[in-house]
Amino acid sequence: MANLAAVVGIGQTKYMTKRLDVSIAGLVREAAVNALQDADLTWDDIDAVILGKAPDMFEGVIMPETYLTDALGCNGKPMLRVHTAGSVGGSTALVAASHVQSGMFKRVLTVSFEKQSESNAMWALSNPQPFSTHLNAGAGGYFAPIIREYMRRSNAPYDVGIKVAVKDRLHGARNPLAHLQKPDITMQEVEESFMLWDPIRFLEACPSSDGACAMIIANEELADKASKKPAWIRGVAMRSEPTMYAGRDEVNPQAGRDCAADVYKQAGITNPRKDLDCAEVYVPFSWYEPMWLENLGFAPEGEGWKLTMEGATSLDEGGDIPWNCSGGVLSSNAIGASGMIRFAEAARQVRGDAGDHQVEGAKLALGHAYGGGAQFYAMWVVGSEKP
Amino acid sequence: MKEIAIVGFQQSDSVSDAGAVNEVEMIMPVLSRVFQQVGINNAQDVGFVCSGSCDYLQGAAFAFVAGVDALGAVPPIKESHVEMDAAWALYESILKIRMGHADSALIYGFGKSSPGELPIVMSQQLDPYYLAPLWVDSISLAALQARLMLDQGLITEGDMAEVVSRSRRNAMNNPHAQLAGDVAPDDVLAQEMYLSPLRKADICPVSDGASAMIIATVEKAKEWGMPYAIISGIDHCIETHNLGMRDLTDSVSTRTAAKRAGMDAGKVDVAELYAPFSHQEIILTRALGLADDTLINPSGGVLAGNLMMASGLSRIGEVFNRIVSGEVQCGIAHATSGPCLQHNLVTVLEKA
Amino acid sequence: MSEEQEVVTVVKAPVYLKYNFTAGAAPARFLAQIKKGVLTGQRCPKCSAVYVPPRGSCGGCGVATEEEVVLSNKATVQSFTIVYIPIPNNPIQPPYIIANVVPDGANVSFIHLMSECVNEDVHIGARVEAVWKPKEEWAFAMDNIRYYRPIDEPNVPVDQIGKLPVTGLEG
Amino acid sequence: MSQPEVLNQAFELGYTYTRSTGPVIGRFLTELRNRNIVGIKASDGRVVVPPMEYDPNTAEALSEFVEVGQQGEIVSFAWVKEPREAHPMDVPFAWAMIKLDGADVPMIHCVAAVSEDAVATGARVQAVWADETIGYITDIRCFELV
Repeated sequence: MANLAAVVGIGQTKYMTKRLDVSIAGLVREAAVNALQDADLTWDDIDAVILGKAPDMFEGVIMPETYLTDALGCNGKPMLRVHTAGSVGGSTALVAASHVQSGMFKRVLTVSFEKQSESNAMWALSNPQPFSTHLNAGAGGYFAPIIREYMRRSNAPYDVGIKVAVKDRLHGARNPLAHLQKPDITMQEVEESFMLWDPIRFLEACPSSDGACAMIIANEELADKASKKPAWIRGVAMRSEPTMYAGRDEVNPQAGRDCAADVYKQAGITNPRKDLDCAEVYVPFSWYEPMWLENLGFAPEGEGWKLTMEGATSLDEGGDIPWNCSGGVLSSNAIGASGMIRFAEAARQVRGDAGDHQVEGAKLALGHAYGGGAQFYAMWVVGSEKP
Repeated sequence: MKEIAIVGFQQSDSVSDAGAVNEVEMIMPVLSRVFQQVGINNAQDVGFVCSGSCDYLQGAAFAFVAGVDALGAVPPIKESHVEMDAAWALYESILKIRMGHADSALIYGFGKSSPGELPIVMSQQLDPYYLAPLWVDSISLAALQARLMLDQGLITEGDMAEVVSRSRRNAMNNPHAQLAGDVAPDDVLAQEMYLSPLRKADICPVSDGASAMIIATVEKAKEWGMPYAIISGIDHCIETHNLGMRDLTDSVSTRTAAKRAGMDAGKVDVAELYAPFSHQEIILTRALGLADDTLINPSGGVLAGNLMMASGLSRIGEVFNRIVSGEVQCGIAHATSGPCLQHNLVTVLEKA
Repeated sequence: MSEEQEVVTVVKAPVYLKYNFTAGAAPARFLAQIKKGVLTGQRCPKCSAVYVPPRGSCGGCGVATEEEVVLSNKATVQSFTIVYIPIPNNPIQPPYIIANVVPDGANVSFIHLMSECVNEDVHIGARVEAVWKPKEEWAFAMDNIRYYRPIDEPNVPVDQIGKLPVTGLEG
Repeated sequence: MSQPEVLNQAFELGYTYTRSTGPVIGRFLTELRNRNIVGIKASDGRVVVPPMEYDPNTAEALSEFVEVGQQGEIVSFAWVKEPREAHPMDVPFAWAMIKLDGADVPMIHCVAAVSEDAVATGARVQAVWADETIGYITDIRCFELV
């Protein structure tokens, strides 16, 4: 049985296209210091640091944990660097939690970051290795056909993605840290935005952001004494599957379904839509909301889009299960941090500390991240009460 | 806290150029041997999988993703990845077992360093404003460290040559070694300087290969019925990145990690130290306070072959092998990452 | 303010690393065949699935694929996208279609270009065939197949995509 | 089973990164462009060159700049008789840890010298500036023996 652990501090930077005023260390540091302040702690109170980032090539710094040691007050302490795919921020939060849940640490700091402006993240990786047997058409070139297959299967109307794009930007407008601030966005504006990879329009895709996110995770004894309300970790799960295998369901990947089932079981959730108060789910392309609604069991297969269209996932429409109240990845995408932001925003909700994007009385929230070819998953459920 | 048992370890040969093999082709043979050793089918039979690798070694982003193709990860598995070295993947796996979310784990590390110019590649792990733009390679940094020790009279070139000689001779009993032979210290000293004060022999070779380990709770190890060794302690520690602010002649973080791992210097039959340069073995031996009768790097250590991202895990595996063979009762293994031993991990192993 | 007095806030850091890349055994075998104008896959000894392009293992089973299988030039569209942005370093101009195609005889799809088609007519389940570059241009490269184009054959039912034998619809 | 050929090909993985410096590194590089060298005072009073943003021992942000000399003393060195293509010099040279006058912590840079014998621990060196300084660490082209 895992030891109890809780989030006792959260720090983020403002997300924006270019943070030209800080070094890489300065960016990471800012989130970490914000988390320490939030928890009313100092560097001496931290027993270990768990850093998440992937891949190194976005900043061109190999194993950046070695250079970031001093910015993170880690000299003389354990520093563990997590390097999974797009799910890295979520994986990192889970590894950080495991430091405490294993009983081996009392209180740890976890940080993840992205300084995409140092490179051009999408194309920094586009220089193909020789003898590459795959055409490189960017992330959208990979995901758009999968979205198209979802549309075929579900018979969803063409504007579901448009609706999500608007909804998440309206959420983002409530969150001062969100990169995109579009309080006046309309369905028409999204529909008329440039088509990138049909059916993905420009405004249905996430932006490129610089930013960092940090959390402090403590054991039960310290969390009980925390200066602010802790977010208790009620379940943690991760799953991976190969990029490609015969019969793989890319639209509704088994790894996502299994991961959700695992985390729900730990948290005592039998009906996620009813039992959870909100969710922060990794949705980099708008259509992934209905797809993940089904994958995560909020709706039966083929019907996720109905929740979206009914407004069930919208804070502004008073939906019963708001998704991505922070604005989600569609409003801020600091890639290496995006997963951790989901986890942290879920924790903010159950701490009652989410400002204008707070879901009234949220007691139980899901944080979700995925990566690679939708094959790596990390999830946690956090609650306002101890399990 | 749950006791952790190592039940299996396998490594590939260290080769200077693995040639036409990609990541998955490099990993699969080692995994299939470790599965066979423990008597299981694939990664489905363990509770967690964690690996260590570095994209920049072969120059491909997310190279580790291909590694999943070697696991048999259908149905999906619990899996994670680190850089540093797979020794830290072991650490992450132990956390997972101790929190009760797995009863066993597969850990593997792999590196194909031959395609690039490794010492130059590693220069890009340095401070990106002050050092990386100068392209200070990893061998040169180690040479600065060695000179500090020589100048301060902490070591002699003869001491360094002794380390190399012992490595080459020990490696003659290591079928996976890349460099082995009956080399006397004087033979080493007769070599010309390569990057003064280092000779080529003072520097570990560039190697391709992989290694893999399976760990479990003691209950699970007993269920499998395999001989096992106990990890009685494991800890790691990092130091400042500023080389000028560290005492490079010592390894404070290694000592800290060893202390926190519960190492008792008087009770170490064997020590496998991840020392990519001969003088670093001396630094580590002293930092750990190892006694004269401790057998140091009987495998030849990484001077005999350095599988970047797997060598740290392999050190632990080498000690495991000696414990389960009955050769020794207890030992320690050390892993490192970062320039001039910045980041160090110490594992204490005991006979079950 | 003169340039001299401005504070440095941004620097350019060139990080260029050279590698001598060696293809893996499975890709090398695949590329050697495609250089001869033959599209091949590799079969999993455990589950019999045929992978193209082969990467060295069956991801599902985690075992090496050894047996080489010659695949058909004909294939089925599993899904696709119409791309409106250029691919860096690629001469092809948008809009263009990239499709996930499954060659007859294989069980997984790969992404490739489609051409000689009306973009709006492309659909899931459509039958296509490989159009090869002239023989003298063949290299160790996937793009020896210049693109896929539609052929006049009945659609493949969705539940049959990825399951056709090398003989295609007739099989 | 067809025989795999060994397919080799050279390729370059590269990108010119745009690095924002933040105020501390920016100040140092600005001074370099003006052919000055500044360090920063650590919490224990030691002067660190190049200036670190954060103190390794207390983790505090550092901000007290100190101008240091352009001459200093070699604390350690390594003789590169076969420079690599990426190295800043294409003839044999030394990497050195150099404690500049007024600094307490050595920095790493390259030292031009005719031969290894000419270099020694304790030797005095002086910064040699690039013809054009742009606000980058390579504005110090190298150090040379005094």
